Formats: sequence, structure tokens, C-alpha cells
Amino acid sequence: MSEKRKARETEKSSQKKEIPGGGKWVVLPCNGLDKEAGALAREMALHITKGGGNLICPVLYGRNPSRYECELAGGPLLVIDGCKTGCASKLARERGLKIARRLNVREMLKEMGIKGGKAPVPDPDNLSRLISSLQGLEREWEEKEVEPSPGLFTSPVELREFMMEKFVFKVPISGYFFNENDCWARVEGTRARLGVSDYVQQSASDMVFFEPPAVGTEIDIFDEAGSLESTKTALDIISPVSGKVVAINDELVEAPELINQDPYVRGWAVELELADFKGDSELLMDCDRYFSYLKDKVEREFDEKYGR
Amino acid sequence: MSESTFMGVPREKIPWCPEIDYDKCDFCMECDEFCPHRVFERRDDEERKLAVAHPENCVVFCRACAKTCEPDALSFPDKKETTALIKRMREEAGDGE
Amino acid sequence: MSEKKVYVIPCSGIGKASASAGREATYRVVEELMPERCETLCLGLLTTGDEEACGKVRDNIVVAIDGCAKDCARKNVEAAGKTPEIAHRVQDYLKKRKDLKPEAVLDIGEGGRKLVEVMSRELAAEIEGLLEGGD
Amino acid sequence: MALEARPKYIGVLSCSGEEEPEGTIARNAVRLVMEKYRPGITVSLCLPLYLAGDEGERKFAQAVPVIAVDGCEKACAKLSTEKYSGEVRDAIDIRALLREWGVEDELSRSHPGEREWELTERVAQEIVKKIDVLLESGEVVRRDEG
Repeated sequence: MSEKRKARETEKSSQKKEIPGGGKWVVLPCNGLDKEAGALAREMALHITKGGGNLICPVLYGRNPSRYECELAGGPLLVIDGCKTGCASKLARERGLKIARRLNVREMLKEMGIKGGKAPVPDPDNLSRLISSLQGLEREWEEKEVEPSPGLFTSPVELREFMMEKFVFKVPISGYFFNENDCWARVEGTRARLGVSDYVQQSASDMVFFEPPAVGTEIDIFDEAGSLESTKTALDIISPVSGKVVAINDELVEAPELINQDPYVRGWAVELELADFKGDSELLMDCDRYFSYLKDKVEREFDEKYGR
Repeated sequence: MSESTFMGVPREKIPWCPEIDYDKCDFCMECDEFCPHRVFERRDDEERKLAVAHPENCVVFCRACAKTCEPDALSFPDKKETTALIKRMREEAGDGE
Repeated sequence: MSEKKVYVIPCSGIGKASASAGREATYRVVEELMPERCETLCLGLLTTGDEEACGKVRDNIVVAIDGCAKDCARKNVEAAGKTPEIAHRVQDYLKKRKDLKPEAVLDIGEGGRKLVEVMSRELAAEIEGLLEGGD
Repeated sequence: MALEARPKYIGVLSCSGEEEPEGTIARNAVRLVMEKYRPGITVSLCLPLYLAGDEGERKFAQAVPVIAVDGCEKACAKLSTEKYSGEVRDAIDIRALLREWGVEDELSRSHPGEREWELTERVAQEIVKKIDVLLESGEVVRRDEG
């Protein structure tokens, strides 16, 4: 084999292993042909991938998912939606992709006090303002690899239950705090894991999607910490505590039914580094209080259901 | 326990429910179809074909219906202010018990 | 090719629309798409431990279709001494087509019927694949 | 606990009956009773869940009177209740009922039509009769009376 050819071969194989632009964002944008916000999403995607990374065409990916297998493995996924419809997010979710970061142009514009136009034509001023707001995004994913708390949340959780009709409702005995939106925080040290209660699991029925928040997001008490969709309904996980998202339950993204099978332990959704648990806890119920609160609530619901 | 309370505060004292911006709403009814708590009501015979008829049914801090709204016509009160308000009312009532 | 039968067994899912969809997809496969190879069997017979029924699932190919994560169909087949060759939940199909939610137990509605169509086709293709590749 | 004193519910358990048209009638009749004719007092039980689920289904079946609705003489609903929970309070065998009613039509298990639904309604009324016996005797009380 000639030296030249050998060199070419090595070059080829290293190219094969190293995804072009590997390590940078893989960007899946809105296809940008509906409104201005969409067109801006497309332009932003082009801008972000200019220096490396990969661009996924939503239309082609929709038709032929295997086309982008290689690119998608090459870095964290950034989804850019144009508007509320969130086609790009939905596409990612339908294909079971893990979204590392999400931008919504409509919302970004709204924060800047700009109303996007109807025509799918990007206004250059709007584009440059959006782009300058992206500073830091380049490095962001590198800082994202936060480990879920080692050693925490490993002790077994004891539950107690009450029965209504044939339905058994379970609540932990201790260590959990609830809000009246039936979401829990399991608090250990400065960390908390969040999830939804057994009651939510039973009334919403079988979970089919979990859409997590991005790692790094600052969440205030009662903010949304991800959302769920079941065979019956869609709901937000309303955080009982404030803090910064340090980990999400990847297993739950793959298998949202874990919430049905084990809502208090394996069905956790998000882990936070707590910001002010002392303050938050004033507004929360401990396990005992939630147990009696839930019992009352379930009894009322059954009464209503049968018109009494 | 009174008929309906949220965090120990009578539900009707908490101003939490969606507000419809009728300049934007296109009456697609997605929100009404979505909401299991019957907050909205359809008014087929009126010009404004959708109304927030039962604000007290709305789950405090839930904003899920807004996600279904393509024209972005639904808005909610400020969450921080609502939390502060609830806190204040609880204190006034002696920790809401 | 073996002469084994394929038993497609849905959960009985009395209380869930997704279970109704699983059952309807089963009927579509065993009665219309692959009637010469496939049959169904009452899951209840496995729960009671009926010898004849348990023997049938042990000696043949089994596809379990569950309407929720409680996996009654799969677990009852396993209790009869057989690991199903194929086991799916209706939710696995729904995850990919979330606009096709079955509506109610007695009438799964338009979306539910579309889901049944998608499920039964994919299932039939999967069974074909298994029969061709298997022996 | 909610289940002390006299029970407030009646468990109705249909056979799973996927193989037979009478099984489809059994499932649908139970559903009609639960949704339409005796809501609030009727709780449907899930047969394979006796084996596959945690204790919820079995415990409940022990705490309330159970009416087994079977499609055929194999009586899976009745037998499985006896195996996992205890005696059934009453039982229906739809195939025997249909014989009694002189029904000889070819029925569909997968596409219930007018005839199947008419028979389903009649079976539902049979279940209702058995529920009402339990209510009238005071063995079961409605929640608002208890």
C-alpha cells in the first residue's frame, strides 16, 4: 500500500469515527416556512452551526429518520422552535431524542418586547438581537455534565396507603414534601428529587411522554419542572421547591411508565440543587398532612363523580 | 374544611385563572378540549365563542392549557405575586389552619 | 417452517380504552390479517390455570399485547410457564403516534381506530418476520 | 379504613373472554352496568390482575361481595375469584342464559352488531337484578346511606 493511500485510509477512518463538528451542538430547528419566528429559528440554527456542529433538516428527518443517526450521536441536541406549536420539539420527542437544550423564538422575542411578523421573512435586526442573546450557549453544554447526586436517594421508601373503591392510594411515610398540585420533592441534604404522586399517576393513567426541563434551568417554587403526557391528559410537573436543575431522570424519558409503576422512587423526574428549602417548606405539606389532604380530596371526588 | 381551599386559603380569594385575549383567540377550542376541569365554556351563539366561565375550577399554578394555544391568547397572573399573596393570606389566617 | 400456531393474547383490560384498542388490534390480526397462522385465547383461562390453555401457550408462539404497564397479559402468559416471543404495550405504539389516543372503553373513537390499524399492521409484519427468521 | 362495617360496593368481574362472542358480551355488559345502570355502587374487577397486580385487586374482592359474569361454562371469572380471593356471591353463565332464551344466532366476538348489543343489554339487566338483590337485602349499602 502506498504511503499516500495509507494516509488517505487513516484519514477516512478517522473521519468515520469523528463526526463532523463533533462535540458541538446538534441543532434541530423549525423548518421556518410559516411565520417570522420560524424563519428566525432557521437562521439561528444556521448561525449556531456555522463554526461546527450539525444541522438536522426537520423535513428530511421526518421522512427518513436513519439519515441523521450519525449526526445525532455527535453531540447534545439543541431544539429551536419558532412558535408555540413546537413542531421541532414534538418531532424530537416522537423520535425519542434526548433534548439537551431548547429555545423558543416566539418566547425569546416576547421577552425582548418584539412581536414577530406573519410572513416567514426574518427581520435582520431581530435576528442580530436574538443572536447576541445566545452568548454563552457555545460553552454551555460542556458544563452540563453534572452527576446526579452520588449516594443520595438510595434508601428504601416506606409507603402507607388508603383504599377508595378498589383503588389503593399510596403516600410515603417520611422524607417527602408535597404541594397541592400533587407533586412531591424528596429532600436530602441540599438536593431534592421531584416527581408526581401516586394519585396523579392513577388519575392521569398511563404515561406516554416525559418532557424534561433543560439541565441548568433555574426553577422557582411552583414553576414548571417538565411536563407529562398520559393516555388521558397532559400535565405540568409543578415544582414544590426552588433550585437549579442538576440532573434529569434519563430512564424516565425512555420509559415514562415508570411513573405508573413506581411514582415515588424510580419515577423521579428532575433533581434540583435547592435554593431556599426553608422558605419553600412553609408552603408545603409533609407526608402526614398530604396523606389526610389526599384522602379528603379523593373522597370528595368520588362523591362528585356519583352526584352526591 | 371549606368546600374549596388551596393551601388553606379559600379558592375564590386566589385570582388564578387564564385570561383570554380576544384579539388573538381564534376560537379553535383546543384549550377547552384539553382542560379536564371545565374552566372554559363555549358560547356558540355569541360573538366571543369561548369564555372563562368557571375560574374557581382552575388549578392554581397550572398553566397547561396555554401550551395548547397556538395563537398565544391565554395568559395567567404573575406566579410570584400569587405565591406572595397566598403566603400573606395564610399568615393573616394564622398559618392557614 | 414450523407448524406452530401463533397465539395473540391481549390483556382483558376491563377499565382502559388502551386495552380495548389492544383487543381490537388482536382481532384484526387473528381474523383478518393472518387468520391461517394466528389465533387468540382467553387470558382468563391462564389466570385460572386451565391445563389445556396453558399447554397451548407453552407449545406455540405467543404474542402478548398489554393495555398498561401492569402487563397482565405478559405476566399471565409467564405464569403459565412461557416467555412470550413478542410482548408489547399499546403505549409503545402511542408514544410514536400521540395524536391517536383511544377515547373510551366501549368506543375507542376515530383516533383509537386509526391506532388499531397501525398496531395491527406493524404487529402482523413483526409476526411474519418472526416466522420467517425463526426456523 | 374505608371498608369496615357493611360494604359500600359490589365487585363485578367479567371473564376476559377474548376467544368467544359470549366473552365480548360479558365484558361489555359489565361495562354498561358500571357506567350506565348502577354507577357508584358497581366496581369492575380485572380478572388477570388477580395474578399480575399487587394485592389491590384481590384485597378488594375479599372485602366486597363479588358477582362473576362468565361467558361460558369454563367459568374463569368464578374460578379465579375462588382461587385468588374467596367465594363469589353470585354468578352468571351467559352461554346458559342464551340457551335459556333460545338464542341460536351466529354471534361475533370482534364486531358486535345490533343483535349482540341487544343481548348485551339483556345480560346487563340480569346483572342489575343480582345487584339489586344485594342492595334490597341491606347486605350492601350505598355510600351516602352508610
